[in-house]
Formats: sequence, structure tokens, C-alpha cells
Amino acid sequence: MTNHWVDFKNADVVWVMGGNPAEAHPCGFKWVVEAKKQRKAKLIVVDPRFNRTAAVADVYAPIRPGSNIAFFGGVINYLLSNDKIHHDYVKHYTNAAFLIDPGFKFEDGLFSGYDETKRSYGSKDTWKYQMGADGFARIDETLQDPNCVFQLMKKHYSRYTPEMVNKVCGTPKDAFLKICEIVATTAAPNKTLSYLYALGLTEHSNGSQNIRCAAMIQLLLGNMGMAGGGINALRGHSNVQGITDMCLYAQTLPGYLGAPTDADKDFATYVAKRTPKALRPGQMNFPQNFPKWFVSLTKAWYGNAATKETNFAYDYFPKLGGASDALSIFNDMFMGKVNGFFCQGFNPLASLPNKKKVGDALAKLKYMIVIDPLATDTSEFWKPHGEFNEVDPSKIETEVFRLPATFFAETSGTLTNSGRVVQWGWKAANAPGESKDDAEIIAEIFLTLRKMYAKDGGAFPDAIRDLTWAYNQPLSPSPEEVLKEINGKALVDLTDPKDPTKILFKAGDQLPSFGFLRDDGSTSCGNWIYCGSWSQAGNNTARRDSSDPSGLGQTLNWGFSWPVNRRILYNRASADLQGKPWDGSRTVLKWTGSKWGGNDVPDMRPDAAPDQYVMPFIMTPEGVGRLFSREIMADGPLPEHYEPFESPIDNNPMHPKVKSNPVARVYKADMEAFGTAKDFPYVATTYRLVEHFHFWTKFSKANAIVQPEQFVEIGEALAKEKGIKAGDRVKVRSNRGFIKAVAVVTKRIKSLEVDGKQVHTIGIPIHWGFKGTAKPGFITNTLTPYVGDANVNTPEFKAFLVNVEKI
Amino acid sequence: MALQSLDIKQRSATTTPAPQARQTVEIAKLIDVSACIGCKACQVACMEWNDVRDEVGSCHGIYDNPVDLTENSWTVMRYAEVEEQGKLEWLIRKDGCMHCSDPGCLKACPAPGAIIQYANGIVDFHQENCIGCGYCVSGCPFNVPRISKKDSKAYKCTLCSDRVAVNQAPACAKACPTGAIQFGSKEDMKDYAEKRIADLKERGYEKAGLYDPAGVGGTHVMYVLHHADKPDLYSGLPVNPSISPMVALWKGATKPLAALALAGVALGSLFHYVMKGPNEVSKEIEKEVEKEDAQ
Amino acid sequence: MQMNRRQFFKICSAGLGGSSIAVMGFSPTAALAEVRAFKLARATETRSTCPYCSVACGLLVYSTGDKSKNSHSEIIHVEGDPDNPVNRGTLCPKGAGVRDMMQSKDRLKWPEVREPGAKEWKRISWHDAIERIAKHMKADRDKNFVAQNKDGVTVNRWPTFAALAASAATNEGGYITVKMLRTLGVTQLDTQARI
Amino acid sequence: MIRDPKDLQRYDAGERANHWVVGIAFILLAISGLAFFHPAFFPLTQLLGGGTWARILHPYIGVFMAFFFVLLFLRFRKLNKMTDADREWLSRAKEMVDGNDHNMPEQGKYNGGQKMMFWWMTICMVVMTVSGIFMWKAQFTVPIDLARFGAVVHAAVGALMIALIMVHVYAAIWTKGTIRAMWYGTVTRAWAKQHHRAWYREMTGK
Repeated sequence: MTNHWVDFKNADVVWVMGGNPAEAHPCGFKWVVEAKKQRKAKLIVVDPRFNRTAAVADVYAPIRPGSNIAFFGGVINYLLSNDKIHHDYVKHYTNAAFLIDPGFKFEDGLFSGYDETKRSYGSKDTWKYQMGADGFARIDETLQDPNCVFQLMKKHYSRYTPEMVNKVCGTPKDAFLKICEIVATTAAPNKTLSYLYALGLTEHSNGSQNIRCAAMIQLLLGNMGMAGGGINALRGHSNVQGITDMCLYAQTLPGYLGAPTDADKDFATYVAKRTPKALRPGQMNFPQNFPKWFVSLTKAWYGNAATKETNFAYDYFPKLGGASDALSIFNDMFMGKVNGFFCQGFNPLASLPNKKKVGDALAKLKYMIVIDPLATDTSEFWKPHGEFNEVDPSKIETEVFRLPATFFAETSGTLTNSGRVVQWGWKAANAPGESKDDAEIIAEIFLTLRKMYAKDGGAFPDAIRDLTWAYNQPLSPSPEEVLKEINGKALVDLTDPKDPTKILFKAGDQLPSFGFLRDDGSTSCGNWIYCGSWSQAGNNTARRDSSDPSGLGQTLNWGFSWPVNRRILYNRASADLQGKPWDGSRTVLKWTGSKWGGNDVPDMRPDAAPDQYVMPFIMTPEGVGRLFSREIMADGPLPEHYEPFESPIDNNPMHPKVKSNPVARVYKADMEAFGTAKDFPYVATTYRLVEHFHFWTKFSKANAIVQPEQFVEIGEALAKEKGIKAGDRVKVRSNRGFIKAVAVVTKRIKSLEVDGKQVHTIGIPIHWGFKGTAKPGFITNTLTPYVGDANVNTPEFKAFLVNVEKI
Repeated sequence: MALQSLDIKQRSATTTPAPQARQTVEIAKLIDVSACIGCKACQVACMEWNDVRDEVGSCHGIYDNPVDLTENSWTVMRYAEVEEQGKLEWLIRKDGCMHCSDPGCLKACPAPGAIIQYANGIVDFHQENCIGCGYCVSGCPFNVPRISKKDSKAYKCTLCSDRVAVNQAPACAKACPTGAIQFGSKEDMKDYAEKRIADLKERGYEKAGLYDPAGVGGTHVMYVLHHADKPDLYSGLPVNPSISPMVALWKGATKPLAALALAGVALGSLFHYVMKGPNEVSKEIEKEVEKEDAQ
Repeated sequence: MQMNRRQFFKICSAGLGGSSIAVMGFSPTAALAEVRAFKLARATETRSTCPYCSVACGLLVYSTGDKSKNSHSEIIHVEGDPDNPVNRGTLCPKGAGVRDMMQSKDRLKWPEVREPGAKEWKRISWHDAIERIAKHMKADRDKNFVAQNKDGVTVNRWPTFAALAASAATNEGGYITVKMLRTLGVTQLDTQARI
Repeated sequence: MIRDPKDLQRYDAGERANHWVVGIAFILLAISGLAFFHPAFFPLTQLLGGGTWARILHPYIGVFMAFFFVLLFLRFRKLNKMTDADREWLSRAKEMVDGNDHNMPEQGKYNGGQKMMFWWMTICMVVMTVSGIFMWKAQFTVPIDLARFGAVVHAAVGALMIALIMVHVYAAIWTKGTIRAMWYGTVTRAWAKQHHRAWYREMTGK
């Protein structure tokens, strides 16, 4: 998230849509309740279900699953057409004034440049800024040019009228307008709205664009960078943020450094492509430091093998040959293209869509390595568990290794929360039996392989041979040593660039910030954004001073917040052009006359005086927030409503020719496994309950007691139609399989009128499976479709079609 | 003063007063229903602190689990979906012992020292003295105590007397993520409630108010309700709870009346004997019978 | 006679006292009323972070023993860390019950293997497990490693091996994992964060 | 006392045993019941093995007593039919209490007072059994208000019953030569003639 958990208390309005923090993040949600209690903040909840967050909301509105962009578009239209925007902010801190290529068009549901055969936008040339002779993007500060972003947005979203919102989302018009009104109050410079979301926005075929909508609204309202503002991804696991930062996924290397692909033929091409040039004069364009970050990473990993001569061991980094996200991986596996599978603390049989397909894919492996503290469902995909897992082990040839790992308090180390605060935890007890730390298991596997390669040779042993592994106990790298490596150090004495006689850091010193990283191989750093977590001052993640002099909850001496202990991202935007805070009572940053000061680490060059016009969004080459996302997104520079791949209505009411996301990747077999409204008339959405955490707490007795058995939630209207009473057992079917569960009949899910049709929604919590202490249940993802978001392929778990019957 | 870590106000089945000299602070737990998200953290924290675990039950078509208080579940959340004037409200109430100032359980309990009311307001069950009769169940106006099937002892929320005795908040209050459960002196809690009620009134809940029923002398677990005029909306919170008149009669008037009656009969008999003498066979009849025998 | 409740109770209790004297019952045993002893006295307190969601609440983990050589520590209680600025001592039902997770009957205790076609797990030693895994990996990698793509670009990738990584591992564990996987040439890599 | 072969048999062995089974049960019940009823009597539970044992045993003893009382009832119910003579006796009961039986009408095996005692006992037994069941949490679950009602009734009627039994016992003590009827079954003819003349006539034919 751009802000942090405690910062919610600074909000005037909290808008939750696409999340359910009261259930998924209760202890973070406390700060929303605190805002209500202390600031008289209003809480808005938009969700298909009246959930436990809605139970304490001031305004709740229902919405049909999968129609978020229509809702957001409606809000954007309301703000623009009623002139409820923060003018100065929009003009200076966003790309509203930027001129777009005149060839840019949106017609019949498609942006210019669509290639139907490839299901993608083959050419995005028209999505770009008009460039001036000076090499910078052209702007029109009056915002009047028909090709400026502001005007393009106005035009694009004028179609999203309250009537259209009602037609697409089923949301009652008065509830929608009431929400618009409350949201619009925060266009005032000194009012903020905090936007909270989680998987309810991401798990759609338009997931990324959903989030962009929320970000655009926050830019229009001038709420980014403000205390009590921001766009706040609540996120999932305890260290989902840290693991994302460490980049345990194909597309990036630690610190979000784009991973090399086949197109990056050599080191020079690779670096050039990832080192942008500023698009406006004088902007910080911080990603221009990419070479420093990448080279320091290569030094951390390959030490002396990473030199200028070897192009910093560039070839040691494998290049991506194509898609490599969980869905594509399992599709490849399903096609028999994968032999070995390393499954660390992950339960894909339960977590990925279409359990049947996932199970069949696992059965095609030669070997699988499961590292987990618990006997997960995935580790027993081959084992019959009644109707919950009907398989024939004699036909499954996969050799499965199951290695016991430690659980959290059985090991020390850091976790990063979604407010980017890295916190050290201490080991409290030994793990049961022979369990080992993940790091120990990895070390054992790696060192065994290294020995084998040293002895027998094999395919490309170089990287294996040269990987730095300078831990005191090689078989047991301590978290302290690893965090120091991640932080980075000087490899030689580093001198001050302004005064070469002055030694800033001696060789071997831990570095305090990524500002000191170099691209010449004189520094090493495992993850640049974590630089500063373990400086010469020691382990900053273990700091435990929770004092809060500003009263804003910044607690700058608690743990370490990346980057450089900054608590609110883009905080320069909390002050006006002259550096005066938009709201003096919640000062995050202000210009003190000689430097930036205030209650946070400045997200700005500390001495960048306001008259230098260095804009706040330093991670973009244009220096401003993007209302129009140029060519970055796969499915368009402005979010547009597309129906979920399984939709209860026949056409997209916005544009009949293009129903669903035109560029989302769908495999052929999965396309065929989609159901239609004729056979599966009800919309289903999956979600989490407060009593459980994913597929873990079914192993915990306390949680099994407070929510023991699988259920589905059905609105009273549908229940009446189907003759289902609370407590009855029902069977829910999709075109991919079925589950059986107890029916919870509720007033909290209303049937909605969508495009002239009555649409019922069924709510399906995910937490059950065939292993654990809770009552055994079906894997909910038996039902879900195997299709993901067009940009990042997060599966569409939130909107699909089912049928239901009483059993 | 040694035998207890909290001062005692009264104990069950005891006719003489406990030492009353020390004046300690009266505490209370305030449950702000308007801030409650029904997350059940309080339930789990209670289980964890008190080392009690219920059976893994089943889903009954509602969110409530366990569905009722048991000897192992000393607090449960109760969920009510209420639709008033077209507005849906999900009223979620944490149910459990109210720690009445005038505790019906204690009044009904026949076992000396099985129920203790501490000077701070906590009403605590001492299972070692409990005989398992279940009178406390009859005595309670809130239907709280439960008799264990395993040991036939009565159990309920202790308000974490062991934590409060060392000046810690009860486990549920500490855990509550949204601060819907507050803990402090009863006076502070009333002040806090007042602020919450003012806020709720501003948000349109004109009937918001504090639930601290006078019928049981006030309670040490109080609720802030958005609809204080209709406590029964909250899964049947009693509108005007008091110790049942039958229990009052049973453990009240009946006791002295019966004791007096029995003493009266005993003494009456004694004095009757003393004053009137025995009812013996008259000499006359004895003679008659002797005469018959002689014949 | 008009009487309010309180007066009524007073009269009743006076009557009760009176009647006790009247019947002169036995003297009751001494009143002992001690609260349950505070169970954390002398337990070892360790600061940790909740493993569940990304609020990452501070935890106080209480265990038996004082870490002396011969005493095995067992976690007996977990509650929130009041110093942590986010949770300030509070916990949700997941965090509050995390001890049951750590002590779940389904915790794995030793390495196991399920051989092709087998119906059950077989316990094996760590040594055997690692050797067998490494052999599988090396054979697969040596056979399927792609050093150059068809255009002659060095790609150094191992396409037949896939990995999914935990989102609940520590940063250090995650970093070590990615460091190894990338070095082996793994590109079929993803994390729970995607889902 | 030397037993006279001419003494009249008032109770046979079965009747006596039945009476004492009920009597002993009653005493145990009274002890434990009083203990639950009033704190002053709580230490009486020690006689039954402590509070918990008293709580466990009391209802079972109650059921036991109820069963044997039914037998007793069946044995004696015909003998306890109220007659005009009984009613007259009752109307003059005050004189009797004063120790003056001269104006009392002739009585059969039981006088009006004894019969009243019998019927009162029967009513109390029924009420105690039913209300006891309402209170018996270990075995029965009844609506809470019924349990409360049961408790009041059980307590009040229990006290009444104990009072009646005290009267019953006192009457036996007061009327000399009575208790032996329940110990070994016989009474003297003089006793019978004095107190139950009609029965005396019936037995002796005089």
C-alpha cells in the first residue's frame, strides 16, 4: 500500500470496495474504526455481500460481482462532470495536461491498435504522449486540448452515467449517488479518502484496471501522498509484501528489477531498455538508477564472477522464454511439459482455479518437492479422500517428497507487512520432530547439487559454482547474515563523489541507503529497496521504539519501512507546489526553506526546492501520476468495463461487440470449460471469512471450532425460489465440477436487476479441503474458471457462473 | 488478609458478610456493539487464555459457532440480520456473563463459596466448591451458566479474574481488533459509552444508549447499543432483566418462612408435650381391658 | 403495604440471617476464594510476528522453561504485543488461535516420500530425501537445460522445472530461495502473491 | 415391655418395612434437601459424602422414595377413605390437641387427622416428585421458567412436608404406645380401645 495500516486513522472517508478488511485484516481495520471514532470519518462499503465490514459501515451499496469498472467509471464521470476534483493537484501532479497521440481512439469497446488474431493490442503507438522538439512530452496546462488526457478521460467516462452504473452493476442509483457525494467531499485539498482493496479488485479478468480506476480517482481527488489518503492494497499473507519485494516470481528480480527475456540479447540492451529517460524537464526519474541496482545485485549473488568484463555475470540470469505465471505454469504442467515441481509453502491444488485441472497437472509430474509445516492438500493430491478427492493412486506416477518446515515462531527473521514495514521476529520454540528452516532446506539441496556438479559436471555449472554462499554455517545460513547481504555493503572504500579524499564507507561497511549503490561493481546489494534495513547502525528491522511525535502514527523508529524508512509513498504530493501542506493539521512533508522536512522521510530529493518543479511521482519518468497509463497496460490506457468471462447477461451493456476483456489470455480447453447463463444462471463469488486464513487454519482447532464446516451463502429470494432453508445441504455446480455444502440463507445478499434481468449471487467461502481439523470439505476452486487478469494473470475467482440445488 | 487476591464482596450460601473494609475500584467491560465486526477474536482469545476448547461442531446455516454458550465456550457471538425501514443492519452481539451487581446465580447457589462476587464486580465460579446442582442456571436472568457434561461443574466467563487480579485486561478485551470491547473502571466505561452514544446519535441512531440494566443492580459487562430502546433486536438481549420473581421467592421469602415454620413446629411440639403432657391410654380403659382379660 | 424491590430484598435477607440464627446451623467451612494463578508467571516471553495476514501483528509468544540447557520449551500461550504500533496488543481470531496451528496434529515431523503408484507415505531420512531430490533435479536439468534459444541468444534456462514459493516465508528464506532457483536457471517461478 | 399375645396386630412386617424404607429415604432427602435449601444446613451434606454426592444422590433417593411411597399408598389408600366420623373428628381436633378426647367420635383404624396426613403426604409426594424432576438438571432439561417454578414449589412443599412429618412423628411420640406399632407391629388392646375404638371392635368383635 502507498500508506500504512495506522494511517487509516487519518482519513475523512474510507472507501472499501474489493476488500473486506473487517474479516481479512481485523487488526488493521481497527484504524478505520479509529478514524470513525476520532475523526468522525465515514466508511463506505461496496460489495456483492453485506459483509462484516459493511456491518459497521455508514453507507453500503451492493454490486454485481465483476462490474467494478462500471462503478468506478461512474464515479469518475460524477467527479468530472460535477467538477469535484482537486484542480491544482490534477493539473500539476497528474498527467491530465499531457497530450496524447491524435490517433488514439476508443470505438465499439476497443482501443486503437487491436489485433484480433493475436487477441492483443499489436500496436500501442497511438497510446503514447505527443513528444515535443525538446525531447519532452507535450502538455496543455489549460486542459482544453481535445487530445489532452483530461479531455480524453472526460469523453471516455461520459458514457458511465448513473443509469448505466445501475444497469451494469445493479447498484441502486440513490446508493451510488450517495457514495459519489461522500467521495467527492474529499476533493477539498484538506480532506482525504483512503481507498482500501484486496483480492476483490484483483481476482478479475480486469483486476489490474480495477486498481487503476481506484488510483485514478485518488489522483483526481488529490489524495495520493496525503496522510489518510492513498491507494492501499491490504494484501494477503504475512509476508506477501516481502516475498513480492524479493520477487519470487518470474518477471522480476529482487527489488522489482525487470528480469531479462529473450528479447534482451545482451547486457547493454537489457540495461538500456530498463533505464528510462525523463519525459519532462527536471524530473527525478528515479528508475534511471537501474544499473546501480542491478549491478549491486549481481555482486551480491555472483561476487567476483560479476565483473565489467563478464557483463556482471549477465548470462548467469536465465531469460524468460514466455509466460510464466501460476496459470501458465500449471497449463504447461497439464500439457506434460514440466517434470519437476518445487512447492514451497503453497497449496496450489486448493489455491488455483479448476482443481481437476490442477490435480491432473500434478499427476503428470515426475517428481515434486513439497516444503511445508503442514500436511497440505496438494501434498496428497494423489491420495483418495472420499468424494473430496477422487483419484486412483496406482495410476499416478509422480514421486512426491514432503519435507517438514518450521513455522513462524520457530525461526527468526523478517516479515514485511503491507504497509512496507519490515519487522524482525525472534525464535520462540523449536519446531516439532526433524523440521528444518526453509533456508536450511534450500542450502542442503543447493550444496548437494553444487557438490554433484563439481564432481560430475553437467549443464551450465558456472552459475552454480560461482553463487556466493559465504555463510558461517553453509548448511544453515542465519537470517542475520542473509539480511545483511540483502541490505548490501561497500566492497571497496567508497569515496564521496563531490570530494574524492573523503571516505564515506570503508570496504565491508553495511550501506545505509540505496543512494550509495554504484554501477561499477564497488557495492553489493541483494535487494536495493531493502538497503538501509541493516546498516552500520545494526538491524533496523528490530527497532522497537513506537513513539509517535507527529500523532499521525508514522512511528519512524519502529522497524524499517522500505524505501529508506519512508512511511507514506509520494509524500511530496501532500504539499502544494510551494511546498505548503494541503492540510496543515496533517503535515507529512513541507518545504522548510532549505530542505524538505516534516513527519516522514521525503519522497523527493531533499534539497529540491519548489521552484525547481520536481514533481512528486519520482518513480515515473514524467514525474506525475498517470491518469492515462500510456502503453504500460495490456488492455488499454484507460480502464473500460468488460464482462467477466462467465457473465449472467448476454451482452456487455457498454458495447455489445466486445463482451469480455479482449486481451485476457484463455487457453483453448479452458475456454471450452466456461459455462453459460443458460445452464448456470447464478453468479458466484468466492471469498474469505474472518475465522479462517486461506487453507491453513482448517488445521487449527481453535479456528475449526469457531467456523467448522463448509457453507455457501444464498440470498433469501433465491433460497425461496429453490426451496432451500438455512442449514440444508446444497450442491453447487459449475461447468468444471461441483461442491456440496451447508446453505446459509441470508438477507445480506440481494438479488439485483442487471440489464433488465434479475441476477442472484451465491457466496462461496474458500477455506475447506480434505485435510485438517475442521470438517472435511470440497475444494472451492473446483468451481472456478481457469482465466486470469489480462496484465498479470491473477485468476478470476470473484465472478463466475454456477447452479445450485438442494440435496 | 491472605486468602484471596481480589477482595470479596459476597459468596454464595453464606449468611455472614465478607470483610468489607477495603474499597477497591469497581471495574467493567464495555461492549460497543456499533464497533463490533463479529470477528470472534474474543471467542478465540477466551479459549486460548482459559485453555478451553469446545468440540468442532457443524454449520447450522448461520454464522454463530459454537451455536450457544457451553461449558467450554464462555462467550459466543450472536448474529441478527435486521431490516428496519428498508435498511439492513447486521447486529452482532458478544454474549456471555454480564457480571450483575445483583447476581441471580449467586443468589440461587446452595454451595458455600462456589460463586464469589469480588469487590471489583466480577462474579466468579469456583468449580472446586461447585456441587453441580445447576441452581445458578435457574438463577441467571441472562441464561449464561452451563453445566459441564464431563465434570458436572458450572462454568461461565470469569471476566478473566486471574488477569484482572494482576491488573491486566480480560483476554477478550485485549484481543478485540476494533476496540469494540473496552475495559476499565466502571465509571470510565460509562464516560466512554457516553461519547460513543453521542457519536451514534450524530450518525442518525437517535435511540442509541447504554445497556446497564437496573433490574439486576447494573452489570459489569455493559453494551453500547444503536437501538437501546429495543435490546431484544440483538438476538434476544432481555429488555428489562431481573432475577426471576420465582427465584427471588425461592431464595428469598421461602427461606426464612420455611425455617420459621419448621422451627415453629419443632418448638410447638416440644411445648405442647411439656404443657399438655402425653396422650396416654386412660386408666379407665386399661381397667376395662384388664377386666375383659380376667373374664 | 408498599414495598420496593430493594426493601423486599433487605427484608428477605434480614429474615435469612434471622432464620439462620433461629435454626442455629452448623458453622460453614472457611471461605477460600483464590483466583486462578496467573499462568504466565515466569514463562519465557518472545516477540514475534503473526504468520497469517499482511497486517503482520506483533505477538508475544509465551513458552515454558527459561531456555536453560535441560528444559525443553513448549509454547503455552500467545497474545498480542501491545508495543506493536499496528495491532497494539489486539489480535484477530486467527492470530489469537495461532498456538493451535503450531501444535496442530497435522504438523509434519520428518521427511517422507510417496513413490510412484504408492498408496501411502514412507518415512525417510533427511539425507536420503535430499540425495534423491538432488538426483532428480540434476538429471532433469542436465537433460532439459536450454543454453541458447533458436536465435542463438544465451538464455540459460531450465524450462522443465517449476517452482511456487511461499508468501509466508521470511524475507531471508525467500531471498535464499530465489537466489538458488534463478541460479539453477528456473524461470517457471511464481508466488502466492499472484493469487 | 413384655408382649402380650392378646395385643392387636396393627401392621404386618411388609407394611412396617415399607414404612421405614420410605421413612429413611425421607430423612436422607430432608437432610440433603435442607442443605441445598438453606446455607445453615449445608454441612449436613457431609452425611451423604459431601455437597456433590448429596446433589447426585438426592434425586435418586427421591425416585426411590416415590416408588416405595406408591406401594405404601396402594396398601393404605382404602383404609384412608374419609368418613363422616373423620370429618367430625377433624372439627373437634382442637379439643384433641388440648388433650381432651372425651368428645371425640369413635375412630376406625385411622382417625381423621391421620387420614388427612395420609392425603397430604400423597399430594406432597406427587408435587415433590414432579417439581424435583423439573429441577433435576443432570437428567432433564425443561424450560427455564418451569425449572424456576419447580424450585420454588419444591422448596415450599418440601418445607411443608418436613413440617407434616414432624407433626407425624410428634403425634406418634405424644400418643404413648403408638410407636411400637411401627417397630414390631402390635398395639395393646387398651391403646386400640382408647384411640381407635371402632377398629378395636372390629378386631376384637366387642
